[in-house]
Amino acid sequence: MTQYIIRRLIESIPTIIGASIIIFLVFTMAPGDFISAQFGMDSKMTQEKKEELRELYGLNKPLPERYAIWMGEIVKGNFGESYLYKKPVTDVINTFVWNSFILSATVLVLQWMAAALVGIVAAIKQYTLYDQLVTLFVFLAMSLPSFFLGLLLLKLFAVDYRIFPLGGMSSTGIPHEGWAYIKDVMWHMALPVITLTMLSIGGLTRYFRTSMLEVIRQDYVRTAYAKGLKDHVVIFKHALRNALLPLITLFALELPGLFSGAIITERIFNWPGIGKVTLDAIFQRDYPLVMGFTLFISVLTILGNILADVLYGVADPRVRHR
Amino acid sequence: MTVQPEALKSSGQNSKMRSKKVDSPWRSAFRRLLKNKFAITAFIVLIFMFLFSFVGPYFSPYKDAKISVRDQYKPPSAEHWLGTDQLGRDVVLRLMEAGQISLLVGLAATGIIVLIGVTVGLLAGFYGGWIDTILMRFADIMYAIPTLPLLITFGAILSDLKFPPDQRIYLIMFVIGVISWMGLSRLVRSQILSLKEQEFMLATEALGLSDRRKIFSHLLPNVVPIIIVSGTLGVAGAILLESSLSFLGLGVIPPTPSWGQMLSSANNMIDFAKRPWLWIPPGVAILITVVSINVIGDGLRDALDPKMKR
Amino acid sequence: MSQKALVEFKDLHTEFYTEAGVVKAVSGVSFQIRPGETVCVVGESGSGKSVTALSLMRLLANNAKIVKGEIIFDGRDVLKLKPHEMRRLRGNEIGMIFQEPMTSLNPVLTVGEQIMEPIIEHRMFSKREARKYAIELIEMVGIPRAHEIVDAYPHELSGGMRQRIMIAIALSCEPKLIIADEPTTALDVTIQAQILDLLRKLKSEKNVALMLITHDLGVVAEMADYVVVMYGGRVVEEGKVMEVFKNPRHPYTEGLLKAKPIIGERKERLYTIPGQVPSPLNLPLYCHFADRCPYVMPVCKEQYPDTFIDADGHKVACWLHAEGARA
Amino acid sequence: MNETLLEVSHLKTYFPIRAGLFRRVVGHVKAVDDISFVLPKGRTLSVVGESGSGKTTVGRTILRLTDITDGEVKFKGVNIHKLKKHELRKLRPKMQMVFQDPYSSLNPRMKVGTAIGEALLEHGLATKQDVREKVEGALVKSGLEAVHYDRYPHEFSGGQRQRVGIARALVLNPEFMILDEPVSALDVSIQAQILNLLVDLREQMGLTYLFISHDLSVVEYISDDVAVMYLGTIVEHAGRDELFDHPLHPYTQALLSAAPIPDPTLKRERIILKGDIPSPANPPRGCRFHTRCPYAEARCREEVPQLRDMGGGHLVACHFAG
Amino acid sequence: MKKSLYILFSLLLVLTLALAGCGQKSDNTSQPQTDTNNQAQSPNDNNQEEANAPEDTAPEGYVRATNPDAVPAAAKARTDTIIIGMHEPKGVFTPWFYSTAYDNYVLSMVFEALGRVDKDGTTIPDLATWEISDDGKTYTFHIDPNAKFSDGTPVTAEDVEFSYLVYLDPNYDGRADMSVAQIVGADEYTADKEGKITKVDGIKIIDEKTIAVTVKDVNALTLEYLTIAVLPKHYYGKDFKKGDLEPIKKLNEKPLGSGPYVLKKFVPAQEVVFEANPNYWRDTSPRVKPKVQNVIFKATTDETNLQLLQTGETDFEEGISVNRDNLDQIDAMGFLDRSMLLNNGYGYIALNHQNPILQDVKVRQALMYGLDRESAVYAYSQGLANVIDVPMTKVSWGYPDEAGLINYNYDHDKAAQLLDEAGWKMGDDGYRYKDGQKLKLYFTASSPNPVNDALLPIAKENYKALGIEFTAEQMEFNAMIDKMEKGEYDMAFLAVGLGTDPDPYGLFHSNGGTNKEFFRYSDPKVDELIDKGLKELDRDKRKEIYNELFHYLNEQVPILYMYQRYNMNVISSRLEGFEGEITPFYDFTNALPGVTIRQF
Repeated sequence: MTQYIIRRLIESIPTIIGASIIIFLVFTMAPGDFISAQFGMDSKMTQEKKEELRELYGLNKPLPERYAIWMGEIVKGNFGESYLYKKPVTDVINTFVWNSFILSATVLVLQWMAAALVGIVAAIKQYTLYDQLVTLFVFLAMSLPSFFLGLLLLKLFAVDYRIFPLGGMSSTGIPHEGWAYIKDVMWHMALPVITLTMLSIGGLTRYFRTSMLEVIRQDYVRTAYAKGLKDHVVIFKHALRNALLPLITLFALELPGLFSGAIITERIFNWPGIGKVTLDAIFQRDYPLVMGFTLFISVLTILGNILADVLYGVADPRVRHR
Repeated sequence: MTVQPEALKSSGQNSKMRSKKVDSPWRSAFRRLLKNKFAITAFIVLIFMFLFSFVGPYFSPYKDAKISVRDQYKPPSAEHWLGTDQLGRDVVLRLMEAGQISLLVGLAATGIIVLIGVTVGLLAGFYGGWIDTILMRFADIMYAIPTLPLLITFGAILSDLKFPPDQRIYLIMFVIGVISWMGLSRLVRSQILSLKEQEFMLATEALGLSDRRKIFSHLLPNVVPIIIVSGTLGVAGAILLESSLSFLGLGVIPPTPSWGQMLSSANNMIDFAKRPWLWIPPGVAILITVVSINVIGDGLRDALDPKMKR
Repeated sequence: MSQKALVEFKDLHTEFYTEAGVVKAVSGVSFQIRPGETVCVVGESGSGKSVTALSLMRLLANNAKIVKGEIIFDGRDVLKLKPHEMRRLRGNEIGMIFQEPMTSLNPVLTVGEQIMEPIIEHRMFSKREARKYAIELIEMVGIPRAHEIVDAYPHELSGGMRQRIMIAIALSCEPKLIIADEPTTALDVTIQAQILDLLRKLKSEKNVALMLITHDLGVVAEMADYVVVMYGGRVVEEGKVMEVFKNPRHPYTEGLLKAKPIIGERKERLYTIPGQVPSPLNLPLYCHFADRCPYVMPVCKEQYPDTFIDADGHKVACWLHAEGARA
Repeated sequence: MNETLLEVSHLKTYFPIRAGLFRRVVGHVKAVDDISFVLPKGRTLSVVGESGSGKTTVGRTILRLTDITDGEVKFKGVNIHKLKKHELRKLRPKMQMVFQDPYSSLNPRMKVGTAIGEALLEHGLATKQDVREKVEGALVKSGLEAVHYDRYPHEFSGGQRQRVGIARALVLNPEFMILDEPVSALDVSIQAQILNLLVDLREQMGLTYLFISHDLSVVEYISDDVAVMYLGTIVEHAGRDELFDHPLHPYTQALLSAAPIPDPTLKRERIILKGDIPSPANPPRGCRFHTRCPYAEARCREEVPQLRDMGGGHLVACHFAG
Repeated sequence: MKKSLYILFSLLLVLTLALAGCGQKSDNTSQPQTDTNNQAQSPNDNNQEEANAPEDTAPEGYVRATNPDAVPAAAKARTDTIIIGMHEPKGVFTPWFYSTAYDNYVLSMVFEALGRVDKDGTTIPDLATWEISDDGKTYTFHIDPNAKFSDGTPVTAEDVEFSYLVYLDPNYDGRADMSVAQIVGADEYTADKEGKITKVDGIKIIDEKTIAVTVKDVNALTLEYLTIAVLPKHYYGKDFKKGDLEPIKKLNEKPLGSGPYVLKKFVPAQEVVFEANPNYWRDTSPRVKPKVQNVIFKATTDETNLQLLQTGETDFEEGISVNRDNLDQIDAMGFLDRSMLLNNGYGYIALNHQNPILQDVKVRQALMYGLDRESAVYAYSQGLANVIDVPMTKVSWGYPDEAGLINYNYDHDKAAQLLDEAGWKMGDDGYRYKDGQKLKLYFTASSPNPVNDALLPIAKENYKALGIEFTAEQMEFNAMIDKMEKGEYDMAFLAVGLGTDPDPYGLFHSNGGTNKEFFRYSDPKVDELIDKGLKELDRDKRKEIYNELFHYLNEQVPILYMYQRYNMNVISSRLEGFEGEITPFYDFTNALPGVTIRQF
């Protein structure tokens, strides 16, 4: 197993290099640069000063050289300094990523619980009215653009009924400690979590449903019934476990999503997450930040892929990685 | 725990064989689809949305993009059924024109996704070896890079290419397509790999058929169902993605409307509170279109994949 | 037959509701299984033999319905039992073995767990006792190194071993009846011989009744005490094994026996039954075999034959055996 | 004797097993390990064996549907595995194959007429105008009807599909056909029909068959010669009557004795082999059958028995035979 | 099946109704105060007519709340804390490196400079007083003897020198450009990367509290350039080595200055918490010891900032968009003061003077006349921004005499006539041609931008009517800037924020940053007037020069002048002391120390 993981890691190096090249090209070839983005319209700033700054930031070097410098530093563990935040990229990411993480992690848990429940019952009651209602609800939930759903919820629950706060992550001016702080954050999380869960629940529920329907037809489920086991034992112990196998990949692929932040939702709910920061960094051409972070997510995605296969091997005794 | 009487697998019977009608897998899928009232309803709704968007404007008393700033923000009335917007334009007409764009974006983006995704998946799955490695690694890389940054910068890069501004909408479709083909290509590839294991593919080799024939006559028709299903769902995804792009200011250019653009231009609490006619119509239009497409996609999945059915 | 029947199928009708229409998978099947007896239900695909067995277990798919008839097991009408009573029956009083040993075991659970499950469920063993017993069972079905195998996963075992595990599960609660649905079809000849041997041995040791479903007349000849031949969802012939093989009375049974090549016979040409196995959709109201029957008579295409019994209890549903039908 | 149509010498087909950090080949599944035989024109050779014996791989390697590891396959004196791709394609119509699974061997989305006719068009053996006629001819010859041309596979029963598979091979006017378990998935009453059809066609068209099967009763019916395979090697090879009347290899004897015979009066003393077929990835040393052989001795564990001619072309690979 | 069909439709219907219902209901709920306040009802009831009637005068200045008692309970409970809502600061809290206006607000709380801008835009003494030598080239600063940083250490000339040196460091990568101050020896210091030169010739420490700076040339803006913020060297420059600014950047989030507040806590993207500086060194108006102990800057968004005021989560919102909707809402709430002031800047359409078509002043004037700027501005601001005809803000002392200015009110015929005169004749296809060349203009627009959303449809319609083939493309801001830098555009909408001084060098001088990079407009007369204005230190004389300049620019229209809009701060009426204390040059942070909380 260890050997398998090491091999997969080694194999992923070309992919990471490829990703880094594409990331680098995508961002550097995008029109404009940090100087133009920041000072393009500053009528006081002279062209000379702009060129000086480009020189200082190394933006006027040829692309291959810039790439070599960037990657060279990254290999040494240095992701560079964010132009916008004037501090190391890793610090910036570290500051914001965990805020995104708690949001996404909560959504992940809710989404999987709900999808499992919905999927199981739909699978057992395939084509019943219940199944169709659930299907319809799921489709409705996933059929609005995220910003619209977010604003709608904000308007209903924060502006009209004032059940939830108007965004942000904690109450300002009321210092909460310990449990009170956690409760405060949870209260602030409610709306973004609902938004993201509604949007993401659709796909997963369908997968769950399909997977369960597939498994429930298998011979070993019939065997389990033939053994006279209770229905819930058959469903949870025999069917669900197997239905989850193909979903492991899905789960592992969602892991990078835990760290990448939900750009639009964070923006609408003024959530201090990494998504908002990246969006800003893209628009401001904060190359070290946006390239470093994108590379980080890419690596996570690739690791997620490996993790998916490893988990698969752990969960499914038929798959043994050597 | 489905137990089927075995011979059901072969519904062929002498008496039946003599009947004249050709029962192609497509036709039987279509028959199954027709039985799905859910999907049929969705289909009718979708047709309605198409008619509304493409034929509707001919029945509108208002002219395209007629601006009358002093008539801004009129609530619904007999004159303007859904009121007017910020520039005094008739919302009904805007809704129709926006529908054209949104539906077109969905269809065209999906077309590109299908084109790239299927080509890559087919080639990778069929030839295997280093072609497979390179293509799939590339897909991995594309997959690993977050979508939104790609979209933003792709859009910016492409807008540098002196693209006629009026046709920038096609650029958006193209970009959406270019960054979303990976899922489909993986799907197609895995399908091809499993088809290659089937004896009929072994047979094509034994018969000495050319690669072209193997791909186009044998593999492609068998992946068409998943292409149709994922394509259908892709249309819905593209419509939603376009609206999110509009929210970020990367979608269509005013005065060209899209439903997403209409929605996002009413994205403040005041419009939400005071001028529901600005956001409810495009919101509902997106909602029912996307739901319809998803329901149809779901229905197609059931119809085209009889394994999922009883 | 002095002994009381353990299982009695009485005019069983099972239907499937499919897109293509209503499939009468089983229509009017009646026969008995006595304690300790081996009854082979033989027939080709679509004959309804598996559906008959699954009707007894009440493990039919959602779209299936038993529309008529009774199945008496040990004095109770199985079809009238409540779900929890039915559960007590399954695995406990009736064990079942399926055709595909590859897919019939849950791939993510060890075989030990899968053997233990019914023991814990029905016989209230503790986990530890159940495990001990599971090891005994594994040994009993002839697998060496039972202590290791108990913790193995199904995929680590060969097809033959898996089928032995299935037998161990079926036997675990010492049932009165074992249903074996094509238990050796998927296995190699040499393994098939092992499994049949094992089944025979266990059956005689445990004195359990065996309902063996198969399409292989060779297996029938080797295993059966009593044979039930099914065709098109109905029983066309039944009788003691010697009777049926020596003196097949239904043209279908006769054809089957003749069509099968037999080692050592070296026929110049095989006998064939013309036409196709009928689809269970749109079965005719007359004899289902009439379209393929070499002896077909006008009456065969008019009416489904009654069942005729001869002195030995050999039953056949064919107009040829009506009084004076054949000269 | 007739002219030689097919000559297989020292055929080996190995499938690599990869493992470790760099996916190095750590071993091979020796699916076919050094087999040789000659098939004269017009005769039928059956290859019989259980799963894992390599019989299917033999068939596929002969047609170069699988790459050969060593040895050669000569069809009418031409080494199949040395041909260029286009040369091979030209030769293909002469050597055809009928597959085991009537469900997966036909493209579900292609009319059977098209499926039968496409190779004709591809090889220029028919024009667009006369292809239909030729296909219909093949259909009729295979016991179907001309009207079946426009049907799809799902409208046929298993037996009819197998007839379509035969028609597809037949229409190319082959000289040699490999029949890979053509009846094992069929009902008894249909099996007989197909076997008779194959026998008839052989006579009408002067075909040469390589018949692959696990069912000795079927093999006995159709073959002229029989080769028994065990774990990738031929253990016994003889004329049909010779083999069935005087089986010399303990494995052949066991196979014959294990086959159930539909005669309840026949009470045989059966040879029941112990244990399972070993894995071809790790075959036993010495005689491959020694682990299950009731007569095995020390020598069998060490020494590999060679095929020996026991007279009259009856070859057997056993130290104690004769 | 039928049932599910029915349900599908009913659900959609219910949903639609629910959404519609919400929309209506919120009309009431969003103005919960209306029934307690009679006066506030009228704007709400009449807003339809009002919104459609063009406003002659905007309700400028400081408007008091009508119902001050309606302050929400949440706000009332905060007896010693002020919460100010604004866009998030980035956390770069050193004057050298900050880049956003919101970081700058933080800086004004914590730091003080040698001089500062007064309410009218002039530079007045703060930490220091100064005298200028007769040749106008040497500035001697006398630091207030009492001045000390919040850690109690006194402000010294060494701190000032250090503050200059960081700006002049060869590796300085902040936005400020100290080279324009032309300090003697500064260029040499900056050019020396090896660290050999450690002093700048033109910066001389005279004694502990006195420092003199000598510049190369007389310039009206020198004082503005030199009156920088002073940072403690003992804190920021402990181990300062020329060329290594990293240690300083590490302190970005932990500022230490001499200002009235100290930064207590910074939670990125959420809040900045301040406390009154216990060691604040003076207490004379307008610089007083803070009266309210705690101030918090809270990160808010445009979507919800008004609602936050409404619920009492904030006491003050910086930068609420000025439009009729927002004004109505604020008035309806009743307990909010608003300070609405003209923005010190304006919106314009940049023209690319490399395009020969646009080099013709008649064409440019035609583009002015031919565009219904009033409608576009109205649509964007709901009538709450002024259309302008000169590139100068009305709040500046440099704003020209309005008499004699050309008024470019929308006049299609006049525009057509001007184009005819310029030689652009109408063709049969509805477009104008000159020498076979079609009159084509290409507009690059940044997106998202509400002005473009309103402007583009109108411009398209107007210019089409004039026979101009007008195409517009909307793109990301950077892409637009990039196109403009490359000269691949004809027109682009932009806005400019002006400094305290009316000098328009950057925009119109042929060497000016923005002009050189984007417009490439060159007119010797303009250059001459701008240079003249900069050399003149006397304000009255400068005013005359600029009067001439702006009249000339009014006629030349090198760029299309669009509008001057308003800025608005909205303030809970529980805060007292902002009235009259905020001007376009003088932001709320100046007034904050003097503000008190009205207790309930």
